[in-house]
Amino acid sequence: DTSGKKIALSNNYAGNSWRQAMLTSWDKVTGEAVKAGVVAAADAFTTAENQATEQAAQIQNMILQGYDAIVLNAASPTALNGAVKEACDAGITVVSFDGIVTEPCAWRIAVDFKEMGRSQVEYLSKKLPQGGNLLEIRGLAGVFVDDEISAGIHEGVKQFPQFKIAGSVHGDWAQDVAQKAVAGILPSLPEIAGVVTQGGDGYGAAQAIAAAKRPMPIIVMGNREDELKWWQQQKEANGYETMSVSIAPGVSTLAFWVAQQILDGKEVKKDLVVPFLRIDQDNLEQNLANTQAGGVANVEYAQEDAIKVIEAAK
Amino acid sequence: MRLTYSAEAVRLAIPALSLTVLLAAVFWLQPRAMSYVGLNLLFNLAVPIALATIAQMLIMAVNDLDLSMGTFVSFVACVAATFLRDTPLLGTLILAGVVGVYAAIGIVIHLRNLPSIVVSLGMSFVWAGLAVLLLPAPGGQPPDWVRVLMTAKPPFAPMAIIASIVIALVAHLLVMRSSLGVLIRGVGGNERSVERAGWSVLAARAAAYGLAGVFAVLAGIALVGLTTSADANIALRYTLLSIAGVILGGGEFIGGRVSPIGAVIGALTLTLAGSFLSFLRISPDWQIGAQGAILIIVLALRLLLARIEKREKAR
Amino acid sequence: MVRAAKFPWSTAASMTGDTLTAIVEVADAKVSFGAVKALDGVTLAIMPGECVGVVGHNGAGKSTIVSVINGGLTPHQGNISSDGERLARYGIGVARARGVRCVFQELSLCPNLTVIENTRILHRDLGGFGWRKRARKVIERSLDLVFPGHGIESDRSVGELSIAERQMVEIAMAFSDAGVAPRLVILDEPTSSLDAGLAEQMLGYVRRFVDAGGSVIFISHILNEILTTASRIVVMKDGRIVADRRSIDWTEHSVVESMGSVAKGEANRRAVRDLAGAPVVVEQIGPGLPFRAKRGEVVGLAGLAGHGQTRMLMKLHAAETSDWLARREATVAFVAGDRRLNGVFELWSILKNFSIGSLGDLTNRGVVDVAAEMERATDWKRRIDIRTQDLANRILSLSGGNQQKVLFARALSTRAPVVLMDDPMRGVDVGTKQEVYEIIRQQAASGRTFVWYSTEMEEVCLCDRVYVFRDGAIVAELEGDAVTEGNILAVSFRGAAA
Amino acid sequence: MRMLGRISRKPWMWSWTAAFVVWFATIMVTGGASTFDLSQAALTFAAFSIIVGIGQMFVITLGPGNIDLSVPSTMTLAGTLALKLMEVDNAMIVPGLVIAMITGVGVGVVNYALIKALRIPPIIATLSVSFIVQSAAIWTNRGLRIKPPSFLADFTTANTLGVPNVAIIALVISVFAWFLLEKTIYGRWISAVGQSMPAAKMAGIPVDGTRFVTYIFCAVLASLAGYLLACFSGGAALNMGSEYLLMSIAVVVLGGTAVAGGDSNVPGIWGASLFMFLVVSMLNTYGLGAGIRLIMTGLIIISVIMLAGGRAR
Ligand SMILES: Nc1ncnc2c1ncn2[C@@H]1O[C@H](COP(=O)(O)OP(=O)(O)OP(=O)(O)O)[C@@H](O)[C@H]1O
Ligand SMILES: Nc1ncnc2c1ncn2[C@@H]1O[C@H](COP(=O)(O)OP(=O)(O)OP(=O)(O)O)[C@@H](O)[C@H]1O
Ligand SMILES: [Mg+2]
Ligand SMILES: [Mg+2]
Repeated sequence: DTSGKKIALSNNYAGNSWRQAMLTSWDKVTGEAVKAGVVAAADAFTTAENQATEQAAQIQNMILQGYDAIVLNAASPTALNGAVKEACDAGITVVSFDGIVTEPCAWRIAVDFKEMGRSQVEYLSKKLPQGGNLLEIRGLAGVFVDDEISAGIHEGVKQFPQFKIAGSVHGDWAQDVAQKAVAGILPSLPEIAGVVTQGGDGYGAAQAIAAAKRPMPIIVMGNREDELKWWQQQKEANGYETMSVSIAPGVSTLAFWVAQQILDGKEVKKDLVVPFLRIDQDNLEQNLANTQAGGVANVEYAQEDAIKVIEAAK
Repeated sequence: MRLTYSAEAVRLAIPALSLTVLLAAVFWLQPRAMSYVGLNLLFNLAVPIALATIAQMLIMAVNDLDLSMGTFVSFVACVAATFLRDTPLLGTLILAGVVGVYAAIGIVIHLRNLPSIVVSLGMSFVWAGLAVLLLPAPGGQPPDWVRVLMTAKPPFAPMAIIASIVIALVAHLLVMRSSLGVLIRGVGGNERSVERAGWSVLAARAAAYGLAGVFAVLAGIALVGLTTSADANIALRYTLLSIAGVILGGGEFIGGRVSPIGAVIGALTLTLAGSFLSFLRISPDWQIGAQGAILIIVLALRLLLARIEKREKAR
Repeated sequence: MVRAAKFPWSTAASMTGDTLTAIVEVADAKVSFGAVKALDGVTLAIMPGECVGVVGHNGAGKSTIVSVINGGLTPHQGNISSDGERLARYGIGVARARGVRCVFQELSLCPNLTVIENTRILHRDLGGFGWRKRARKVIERSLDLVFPGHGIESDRSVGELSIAERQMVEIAMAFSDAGVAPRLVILDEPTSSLDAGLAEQMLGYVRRFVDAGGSVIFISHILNEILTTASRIVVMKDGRIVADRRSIDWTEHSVVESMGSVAKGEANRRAVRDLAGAPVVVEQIGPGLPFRAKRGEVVGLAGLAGHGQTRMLMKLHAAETSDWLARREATVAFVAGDRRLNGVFELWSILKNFSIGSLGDLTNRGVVDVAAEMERATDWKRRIDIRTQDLANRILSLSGGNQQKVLFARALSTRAPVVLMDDPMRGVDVGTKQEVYEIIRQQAASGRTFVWYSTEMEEVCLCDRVYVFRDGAIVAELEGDAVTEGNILAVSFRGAAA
Repeated sequence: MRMLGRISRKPWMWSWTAAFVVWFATIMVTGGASTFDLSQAALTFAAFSIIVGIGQMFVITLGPGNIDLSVPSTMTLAGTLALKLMEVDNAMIVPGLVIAMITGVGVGVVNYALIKALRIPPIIATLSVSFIVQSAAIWTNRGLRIKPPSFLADFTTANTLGVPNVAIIALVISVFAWFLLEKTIYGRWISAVGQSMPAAKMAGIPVDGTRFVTYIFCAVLASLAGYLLACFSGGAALNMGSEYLLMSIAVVVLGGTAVAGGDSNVPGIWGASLFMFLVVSMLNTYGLGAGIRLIMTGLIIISVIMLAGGRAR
């Protein structure tokens, strides 16, 4: 019975649509759970700036506030270990997701970011067996997810040597930054066959390429509504084909249920894996219909889903 | 130390008062904080901020401003989490070298009469670049002694409190009591008279920058000790935090009027303000805005208290 | 003997017997700042055991010679010797090592530091562990000696002290001994903020110090002090020494005479006009007598420099202008005396510096009419002879006097009915002065009011009415024929003489 | 020869020279084939920095210590509010623009109110305001990316005679700013205030009024840039302004405007904005990483300020 337990969400950033969707999902699912008396409270906290130090302070405050579990999307996989350890020592269950932490006492609901990068190249190798030049759009320099996805992409290129990365820019996971960076490098690039991305940057790349009046390469999308919509328009106009992959913001709700299950005394393995959410040519329309205008394609989880994931890991 | 009715004491009274009020509010909202563990949790992340604030204060003591503090502390954290652990000798050399760079920046600013804001803005890009080169992704580990030091559990008072007191005392001795400190503040107060007494203002400014470099290096090391790893963006907000900390602590942008004890109190106040806000449970939408509001409120309070003080004096 | 311990060099000085050599000797020193010749060939030797009084009009070069002796300023020509040896590289360090100390005219302490800390700054070799204790001893001993019963706590910061207390600390600091004993102490207007009792304490100490073989250079506008304290009096005028005699050979009258300006021609004297019926256009009530100026009147503000004249002008200005909205019709214009602080815009051309005051007239819906601007500037360039090839040149390319003319033109070219002038003729040459006087006379006749602070007696005597300032308040009002140099000096010095 | 010497003394020369060198180095990679595309891209993206930079320049001209850190959040809030109001409807373009402008005016008023009434240093006052404005942006639509009206989307991404429309807008604003600075009484006033506040006061200039209007002008330009950028990039994002914080300061400084105030420089902003875009393109083209890119940017800023801004004591 967890009806007396309090769970907190520690979030390090709220400045993009993915994070906002994540917070909205959390609100919706946990609100119902609290109303139903499953848990006593499920509060969300966001730091003002995207900084590990600020989040560490936030976690320390949560310890003081007496939460029983902390669900955590971390600014850094390692820089919060000190604070997480303190939480564990205080008897608090810590479940990290998306931005996971390496501290052994915490649970991790991980997405295989490396695989996310590699699979993009694999997909391209099927579409473009003869290979070609790739443009890589990276995220924010110095951040863990950026490094992981990029490493996966480079692994993929090694696996499919017919591809070559002709250029690489930092788009900071933002459409406008990506648009600017791509427009800057594009004039000096040879013909591009595919664009590998990290999410939140595909539409910007498409706009920059369209503005330069170049043939549209296969741009791997990142599940944002504007990206999917553009893809759908291109599909209707000229049969454009690509795929879209990202982590679903609703994974915060999975983390919530996992935390609840742990508090309930269930035995849960420390490392759980959630599949990333992939959209393909055939399920595009269906996903687009379920996605809020201006938002991100999403999946929210229920208690049974969490139990299933936990069972599967055993 | 005779603390008579002096400007210094009054200057300290205001920040100390706001810290006390805030602390009382936090204790009222969250009685659990009133304990050894609680105090440590509330304040341990204030330790590196306090060190960075002292560094910024040294620069402000000579009427300059350092916009590269945050990126520099991040860079030091990256060095501390890599070289200082793996090859302590090389790590120490690098850190000594960057302290030298800081002193050199002071010299260049003085000789060419450059605006410190722009030079340090440029340097912030340089430090950020070096940090990204060093640690393209978060990682590294602090040397064991740093970790041991930062997580020590001394009797009577938690480490965070003891460290803050030690920092305040050391900085006070250095800046307020030593000859060098007097010289540095003298440059801020009246550069001409220092020059007329036969001192080299250049050397004084270089010393201020060098010392600031030392404190910023300590801030980076302490930070890694708490977080257990580093990344290139880890301390970006320290730039503005440190400036706000100095101002909250009764320091001024020009005139060499600074207070190390006040600066440490200012750093603690800022840290506590964050906790206070999260205990208030503001809606997530407005959590960021509340930080701006609390900055404004505390600074407005400062103005109010200063006005009252002035009126008292005029009497 | 106590005395020998206090003034350790006194024995050494007497041992050398009659062959006394100058502690510092400046020979034929010339210093110029741009076009201003601050020192124009000054020779001055200071012997042990003498107090040299230096008097002269504002800007005569007194502070400049002090800077030369102090080592802070290297003369562009001339040489300096000390104790009989010629010093090629004379500087602050050398001067201090030889026991030269200085109390500067303007505050030269760090306001953010305590008295003890300021002592530390001044005495370079006071350092080492426990310096605070030593510095406290040094400054407190000196304060006790010079100003017995002073009541200044040496761990208060200087910024909190009153002006008089600061001045006391500066003086005590100069006489303090922390290793290198003071031999020559330069006092540049040290008593300007001290009351009579404190001033007498200081003068008494100076006499004792000199009696014991020390030397003092003493600059003051309060002649009484100079006459009773100095052993020799030097009068400076326009960068030269014009008289140098033992003080018993001087009287207050002869000093004033020798530093006074050239006797003015009667032509400069303006006809007495009857302004009794003219309306009052500005008014200010403060401590002392009330201030009033009538339409078409030229009101002079006189008295010694720094006794509140500038502050009064600022107040009059602030009352008539707004910080938020531009007035359609400006009611006052201002001519700055302190050009650097509140006069010139250094990055701008002469043209823009001139026109900023009257831009309201030169704009059409906010857009500056460049042709009209140029026309007016050219006109004024001719009228008061601004010496430049091109009005587009930077203002700083002009000599100080010409910069001042630009500021003058800025104010006179407006349509404001009242012009406030803060000693506006600094560095302006004689010919131009006459032209400006003529313009002022004409404009006053046509109804413009001038409030004119001047340190030059000649100018003050041109005014219809004069207010004399002392200690921030108006202490006397002179009108018509009563406006004479003698009367003004008498009122100005009255406080000190009493 | 004399002419050359005279030009080299113009403060904007440094940024233009730097921009040209970098442009040349980049097009050389493709042997000149990319000249047109690169120039067009540079003009497009520099346009946003120019608009924001001009506002920041006006504030910096007010003298030491004056700086507006609320620019990024103002951009975000203005873009968000405008797109939300327009709701992809072409008929609402003008009201959208008006709401963006009102946002700017509001932020400017609050900024100066804090600076003046509470005597908070501008750097801290505008930072505090930026937090509040950012919260307001989050609160209004929680980061949803609403598409711009189709006319605006097409207009901001299109070219006229090969020149990007946004660059034309930036040009118009630049000419207007240049006109304000060089030809009007207001321009004289801000320059005077920046050189010396006491002197400006004594010359009868309404100092507070001038500063107040300038802070508003800066915020309004930031709002306009936010409005355009949101339309150009297909929707307002919560983080869309963050890039422009350091950028707006850097282009002003590199452009030759005196940090000590009083001297502003519109052409320099163009050179510096083009340079800031091109240097990233060049380093990307040469395959250099983020680290090197940052270091080079920093070193270039310091070199330019040493060459152009320093004066020996
Ligand atoms: N560094 C400087 N560069 C140029 N001019 C200066 C400088 N310092 C002072 N001046 C000018 O010198 C004059 C001030 O000299 P000083 O301080 O001796 O005043 P003064 O002649 O004694 O006048 P007052 O009667 O106000 O005391 C002013 O006109 C000032 O503008
Ligand atoms: N740094 C400077 N730059 C330019 N001019 C200067 C500077 N210092 C002094 N002057 C000028 O040199 C002249 C001599 O100034 P000085 O300060 O020696 O006068 P003074 O005799 O001390 O006057 P006062 O009685 O007002 O103190 C003045 O005309 C002054 O304006
Ligand atoms: Mg003077
Ligand atoms: Mg003088």
